Amino acid sequence: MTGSNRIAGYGEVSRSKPVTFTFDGKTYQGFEGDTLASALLANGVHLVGRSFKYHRPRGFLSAGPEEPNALVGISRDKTRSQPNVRATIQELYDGLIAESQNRWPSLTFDVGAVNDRFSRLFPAGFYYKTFMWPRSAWDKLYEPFIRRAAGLGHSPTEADPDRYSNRYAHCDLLIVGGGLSGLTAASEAAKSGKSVILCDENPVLGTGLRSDLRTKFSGKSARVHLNKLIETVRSAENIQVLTRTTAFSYLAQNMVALAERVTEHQASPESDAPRERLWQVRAQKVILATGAIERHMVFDGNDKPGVMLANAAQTFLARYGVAVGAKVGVYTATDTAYAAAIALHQAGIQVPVIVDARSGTLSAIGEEARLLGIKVVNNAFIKRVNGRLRVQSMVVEHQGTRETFDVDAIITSAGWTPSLHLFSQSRGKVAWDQETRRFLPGDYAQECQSIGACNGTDTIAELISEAVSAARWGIGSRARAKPKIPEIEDEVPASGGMIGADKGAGPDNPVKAFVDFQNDVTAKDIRLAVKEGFHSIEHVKRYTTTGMATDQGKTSNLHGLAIAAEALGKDIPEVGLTTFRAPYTPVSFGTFVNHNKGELFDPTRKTSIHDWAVEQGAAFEPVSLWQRAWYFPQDGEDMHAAVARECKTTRKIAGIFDASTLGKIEVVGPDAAEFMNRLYTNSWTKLGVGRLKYGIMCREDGFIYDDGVVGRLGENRFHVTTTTGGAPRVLNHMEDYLQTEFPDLKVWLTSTSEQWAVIAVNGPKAREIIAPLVEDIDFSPDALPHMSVREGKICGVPTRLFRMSFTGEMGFEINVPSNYGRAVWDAIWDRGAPIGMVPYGTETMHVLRAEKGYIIVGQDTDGTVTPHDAGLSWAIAKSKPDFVGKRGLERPDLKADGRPQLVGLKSLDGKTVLEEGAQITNRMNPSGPVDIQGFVTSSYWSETLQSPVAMALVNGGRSKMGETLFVPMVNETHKVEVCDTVFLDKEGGRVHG
Amino acid sequence: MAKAASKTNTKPAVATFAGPLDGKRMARDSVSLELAAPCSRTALRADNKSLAAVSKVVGVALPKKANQSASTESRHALWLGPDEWLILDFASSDNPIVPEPDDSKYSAVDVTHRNVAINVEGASAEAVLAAGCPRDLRVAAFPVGSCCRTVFGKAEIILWRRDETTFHVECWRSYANYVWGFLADAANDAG
Amino acid sequence: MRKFSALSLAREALRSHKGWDRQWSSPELKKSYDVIIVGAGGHGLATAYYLAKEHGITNVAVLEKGWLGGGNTGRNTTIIRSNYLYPESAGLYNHAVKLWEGLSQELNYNVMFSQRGVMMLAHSVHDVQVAKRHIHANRLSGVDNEWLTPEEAKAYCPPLSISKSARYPVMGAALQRRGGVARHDAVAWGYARAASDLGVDIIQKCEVTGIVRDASGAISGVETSRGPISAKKVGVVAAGHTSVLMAMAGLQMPLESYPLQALVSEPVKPIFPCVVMSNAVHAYISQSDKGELVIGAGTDSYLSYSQTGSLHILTHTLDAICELYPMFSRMKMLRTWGGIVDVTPDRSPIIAKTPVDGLYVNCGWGTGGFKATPGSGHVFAHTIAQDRPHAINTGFHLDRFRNGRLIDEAAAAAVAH
Amino acid sequence: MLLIRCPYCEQDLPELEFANAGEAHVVRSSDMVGLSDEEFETFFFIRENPKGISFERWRHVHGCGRFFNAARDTVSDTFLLTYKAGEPKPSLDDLEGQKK
Ligand SMILES: Cc1cc2nc3c(=O)[nH]c(=O)nc-3n(C[C@H](O)[C@H](O)[C@H](O)COP(=O)(O)OP(=O)(O)OC[C@H]3O[C@@H](n4cnc5c(N)ncnc54)[C@H](O)[C@@H]3O)c2cc1C
Ligand SMILES: NC(=O)c1ccc[n+]([C@@H]2O[C@H](COP(=O)([O-])OP(=O)(O)OC[C@H]3O[C@@H](n4cnc5c(N)ncnc54)[C@H](O)[C@@H]3O)[C@@H](O)[C@H]2O)c1
Ligand SMILES: Cc1cc2nc3c(=O)[nH]c(=O)nc-3n(C[C@H](O)[C@H](O)[C@H](O)COP(=O)(O)O)c2cc1C
Ligand SMILES: [Zn+2]
Repeated sequence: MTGSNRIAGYGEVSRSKPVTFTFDGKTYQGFEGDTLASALLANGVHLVGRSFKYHRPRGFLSAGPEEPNALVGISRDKTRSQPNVRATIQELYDGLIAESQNRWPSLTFDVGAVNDRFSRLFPAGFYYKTFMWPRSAWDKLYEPFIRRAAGLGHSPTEADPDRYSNRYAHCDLLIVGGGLSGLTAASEAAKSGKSVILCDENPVLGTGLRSDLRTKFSGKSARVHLNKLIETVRSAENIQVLTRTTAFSYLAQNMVALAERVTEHQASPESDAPRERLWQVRAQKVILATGAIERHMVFDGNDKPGVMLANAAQTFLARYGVAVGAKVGVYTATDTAYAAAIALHQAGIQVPVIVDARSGTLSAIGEEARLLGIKVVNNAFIKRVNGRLRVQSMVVEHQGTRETFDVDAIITSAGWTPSLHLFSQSRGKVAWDQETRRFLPGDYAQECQSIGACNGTDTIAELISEAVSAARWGIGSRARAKPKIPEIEDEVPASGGMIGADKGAGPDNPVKAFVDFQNDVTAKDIRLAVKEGFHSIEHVKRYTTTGMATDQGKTSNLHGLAIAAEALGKDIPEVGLTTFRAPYTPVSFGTFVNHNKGELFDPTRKTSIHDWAVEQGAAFEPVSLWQRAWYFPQDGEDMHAAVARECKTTRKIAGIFDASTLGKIEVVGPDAAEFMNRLYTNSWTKLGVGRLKYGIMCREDGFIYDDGVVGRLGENRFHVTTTTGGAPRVLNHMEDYLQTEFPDLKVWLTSTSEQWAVIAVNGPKAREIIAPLVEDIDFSPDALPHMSVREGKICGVPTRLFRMSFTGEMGFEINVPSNYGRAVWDAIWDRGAPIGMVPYGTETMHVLRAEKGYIIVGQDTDGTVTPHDAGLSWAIAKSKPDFVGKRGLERPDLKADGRPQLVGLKSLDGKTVLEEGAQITNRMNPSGPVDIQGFVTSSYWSETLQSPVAMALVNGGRSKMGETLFVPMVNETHKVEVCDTVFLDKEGGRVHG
Repeated sequence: MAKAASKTNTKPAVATFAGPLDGKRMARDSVSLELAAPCSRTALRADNKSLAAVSKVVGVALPKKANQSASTESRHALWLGPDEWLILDFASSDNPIVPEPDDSKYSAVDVTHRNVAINVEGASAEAVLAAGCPRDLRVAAFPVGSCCRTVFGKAEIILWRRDETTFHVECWRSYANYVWGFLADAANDAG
Repeated sequence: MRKFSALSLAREALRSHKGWDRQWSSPELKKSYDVIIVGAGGHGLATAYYLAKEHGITNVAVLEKGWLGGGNTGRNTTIIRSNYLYPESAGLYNHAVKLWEGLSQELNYNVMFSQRGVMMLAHSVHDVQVAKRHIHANRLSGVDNEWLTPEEAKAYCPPLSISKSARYPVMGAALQRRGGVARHDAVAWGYARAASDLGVDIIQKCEVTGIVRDASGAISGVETSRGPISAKKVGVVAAGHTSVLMAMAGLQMPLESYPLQALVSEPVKPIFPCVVMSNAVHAYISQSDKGELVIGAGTDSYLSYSQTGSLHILTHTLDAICELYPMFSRMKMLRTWGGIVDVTPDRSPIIAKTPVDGLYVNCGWGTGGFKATPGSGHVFAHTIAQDRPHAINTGFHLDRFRNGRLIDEAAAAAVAH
Repeated sequence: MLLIRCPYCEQDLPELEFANAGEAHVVRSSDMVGLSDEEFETFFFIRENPKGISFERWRHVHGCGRFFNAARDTVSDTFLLTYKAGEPKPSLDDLEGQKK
């Protein structure tokens, strides 16, 4: 089919460039420059969708972003589909595939339409009043039924293959809206040297005026004037013009978020071009030139396909050369619709009648219409619209008499609503203008000005001078010169109009006169809400759902407000508006996500030894942002087998472990020791240079915050280690106290977590393996005793060699500069492997330390555990006058008896490995809620001891040594005996080799 | 299975240097990414009173204001905070460049291996960085020679503008692949 | 009160719904009440309802500075569950879930409580340990909560990606089948209607500007934007504004008020059958009965009473949503908004008497109090009527911040919502 | 995203570089051990949480690393003043003056 409704000589589409597309499987043709809407109308297609609740047939209301009805599904292929696309803004491209929504089996025959038959049963909020009996039917019957009815289009079901991107931008002036006022302001700012961004949601600039074929600028058409402006703006270096770019959110301190649609209009986008781009613009000044949105008239059947806004019809004609009908009726309460009617008439479209709701003498343009032979009836209204899938005729009532007109389209206008969305989002206060009966920008909250239609400036002359002075404000220019204003002829100011329902849909007319189309909210629904006591406009909105659809009430909110006000007998400003929220129009999730997906969702931190572990086929576990080697399965081993082997071998020979992720902080300065004294529970004054100590850090509340081994490298220099996950917060915590509580201390902190790779070698053969690689460090047991540190060289590079153990075996933690980590590791591996050393991962590390009763902060403690609870009282220096946490520890509950205490647990059957997190009771078979005594924090199979080992936090645990407690699981209850946390080598001889 | 060692020598060769981005390079029409030349780095801390003295030790007059950097031939001092500088020396690939203090005037910690640097160069360098860095990087606001610690996507970076179209982007070692990946993704759009 | 039923609906349909009366009256403000409830959110209205219904105290006013249900009750993502860790919490929230199960009938108002199940994802070994700890504790205190493997989680929620190569692979999930969602506005309206029917005065657009104490220091009434009102007992249920109100009585609170945002997508046909929460990556999602995906974001880092939040907070949440459900990347955000959540140091609520005679407070629900609405109102009514806590809320007193006896769900790595 | 003036960098910078650090001017006693339970509660748990001007701490954590103080209106979210740690608490009345 080719567009039979094109009118020669009209429109801006390139008729030389035909484009084919399909709608509901049928193939149509349009032209480059069409929107899906204009192309469908050109082909005489009005019926494009079904409403949400009543499934009523719907067509196009508008030609722009405010569209509530014409929502379709668009897809390029099965991974690239998108629901609820407004046909009025979707640009046509070759091969576009569109589907109508919310209908079954077909758009013309939709079973759901029975809802419309029984619509009397479904007034606003009906579901709150029913579906309650019988109770059981709710889950089985009613709810599934309600949920099935949900939604319009279908969600995509496959991962989105497209790219998105982000740009932070900074400018002196952001102008939102590229209509006449935005363009005028921008051209004034051209060549100012100030950086300006101009954005408009449309593909072309000057839209508002482009559909105006009437107004003359110094004798020339409006477009001539527009094109001059556009030329100036486009050619100005200091102005960045962003079309297809919607400013959707106005945030604090003049940050405005824009969504640019980069490829949505292209038939075959470049593969790596982003589909959409997010702009986060920080502007010194903002000018809002967002225009005005036309309102429909509220009357019976105003939702039928073929009924649309007057300005939409004019736009389809002027910009796309499309006639929305052959015989078009007009229903208006404002003059701009006359202009539209005359434009249609001049294009050869029949306009049998203009119905004007207003009484009194005709305006000039009314007379003009008459002279052109168009019948004008005022003080009249449309009583009814006939036709189901398309308008067929309309019944007009005029002072009691009725007349029927055959029409195939009806255009309406109740007036224009200034677009206050962004102004209001900027936290500006809207003000009611009694004279023109509309809301306008009132007090501003940010560096921002509104101009043009969105500011209620109706005449072009005023608009231009307003735009010029705003631009001067925006660029801080002191220019005084009067802006030169072209001579404007035949202008039809867009003032006046009506809000609310007209006579035909008055309070006692039970007709279906729609206010909010998509959600099927009628005038009577709003009156019902008020009747039921929903007097706040916010309640009316939520009870009727008016303004809550995808168009967010751009055409309907004022009508709803006026009808509610009338029912309440209040003034409109008394009732007030609902809150404008972002986004101005819907924005893809992908645009917000932009680069942050897949690999870039979050940084993945890897150590310098990571690749080695990968080569060895290690399994990894995420720990904070890090990937850590978990265990090293050998041919077909599962985790259990691998860990058993790693444990056994490490205790028998040796094991090598990558501990690089440990946090490290260099504490330097004359007061370093004193600083450590205040931040850790331990005392550091007496720690000798070259010695190590296990330290515990509390928060002010006395609960364990972090722990780690600390080495003293010099009088004034400590090498502090922290848990992997705790590193950033510990450094922040230290800086906080240093800067704000103890500024008197002369200490500096530097993170060295990533300066050092850490290779832990543990086991009886550890010394023999690494000794030959080390220079300038005396390795003899008394020269390098347990818990000491030396600086020297290994494999020719600097090392900080820690003699310490987190396994209970003789152990060394070799710190080497990260970029040598892999090389040193390989060298150690080359020596260790032949004598049977194994690599082990975090799981084996956990088992080995558990056998020794060493805690893991975050596993055996959870932020409610004190050092005393954890059995670490020995690490608290009582003598110190103060340390962070000392006072907190003195609070009654932290000293009370029966606190959870860390103990060991033996499974009495000698074989059950308890589940971590399992709860502990003191009764065998608890039935019903029981008194929980604690829970298992760590639990493993100990290959070395050939028995399970477990740690638990048990109320008053240390006083229960030897007692039997119970661990109830789903099917059975395990018996456990409370024991010491140290399971292996109580006297601690092994660390000496 | 864990491969056994090939050889078992006692005196191994000196360990070789291996960074996370070794050999990486990427070029688009108007921007290129590449691993910056190797250099030695020191995290320097000192308080105002001793600046003059410490400047002598460092060999560069330490800048006193935000975003300022100071340079000699090969050595650069980047202001990071009121008492904090990053010292870079491209003449030395890897050894401590500022001696540990004998007195308590300052703190010098070698962080050569902690950081990795990427050069972002080309007409679109600024735009590429603007994909992840919320700072105003226009030359007027961030002139040649400016430096700062800031964020890029979900990573912390140190940014240093070496000329109008060249940025030195430094981050912690384990973030290097993320930062590189983000820059590359941004270059696809802005490059 | 006109009974709501399919029948009454049909009858009204025949006379174009002329017969419906007000769901709650808007009475003249009296000079004095037995009890004044400050704040007509779900919790305040429920409190008033149970005061009247279970304690026979009907001379009650609920004072609301704005419109009833317009606070966090009207802004929340409506996740309801009771699988909290500590017995105190589990007891409180489970009490609420039991009441939820009969609430539509109790109020004769369909609050659409939908027990579609709440699934909480584990993304690391640590998450798994924490989840298991909850599951075992819950089972012993009679709260349903079960462990699902990644495959079972996927089966329960098909859009979920359990790809092993994901940045935070799903290692399993804790599922509470009795959990779900409810229609937030209906909860406020239903309680308002039922309370009003029992004689409670619900006064909207009436801001409490002062709390008046007599010579003995005890409560004697409140100052409001519509004049003074006297009362022997005042219950403050003002969520984000609690600190402001308590300051009027000279009390400082262990509370901070943060912006918390949520958003909805455009409505689509049913695609997301349950509720899924991931604390590791901060994403909470369900699909409303109208079809929008309802998504909860995190809080901003600073105090705010502005009911708006930052873009980067939303962005972070959508990053996570699209990571877990890559199919939603082409869905569009329809609207976003914010509320003011009052957060306590241990993330547990305060439902208690205060040091001031006759002054009671119910607050600190932070990001997760909607689920507690019926239970909270029920035990708070008891606390006010009897001047002592109900067994269920004894642990949620103010003293815990002095003696250290916290109920620290947060520290125990439990979570919001 | 707020725009925050760091008193050390003397520039307005994006919030993403900063971390909020809670209420300002909460004094840690030089004699912590001497505090009563009530005093400790006040120090550690009780917060102003004002609707209006709040004195709060921020850290320019991804910038110069300094902690500093700010006076901010929690209703409009706008900063009235930022000042270095250790500087005296400005007077409320002066600040009320500058509120929008
Ligand atoms: C975005 C968001 C998502 C959430 N998601 C969940 C969720 O998924 N699950 C969940 O369980 N919880 C959730 N919550 C938390 C939940 O919304 C709240 O805990 C709960 O609704 C609190 O109810 P309320 O009645 O105590 O407070 P509100 O509903 O806030 O009621 C308090 C009322 O007090 C009024 N008031 C304040 N000051 C005065 C005064 N001076 N005079 C008179 N009246 C006053 C307010 O106007 C308000 O109406 C969420 C919250 C938010 C903001
Ligand atoms: N005063 C009125 O009510 C009224 C009504 C109809 C037509 N007009 C005529 O329209 C013109 C008014 O000029 P104007 O520039 O003030 O309005 P305009 O409608 O010409 O321009 C506003 C532009 O801003 C765009 N826009 C709106 N919100 C946006 C957002 N959030 N992001 C990006 N772009 C957005 C619109 O798509 C439009 O292109 C004059 O020609 C006037 O005669 C005025
Ligand atoms: C569960 C839930 C679902 C919502 N669904 C919609 C919706 O479909 N459309 C809509 O416009 N707003 C929806 N909202 C948001 C409200 O319109 C409104 O933003 C919210 O109640 C906060 O009020 P405010 O924006 O007026 O401050 C929803 C809110 C909630 C809590
Ligand atoms: Zn700073």
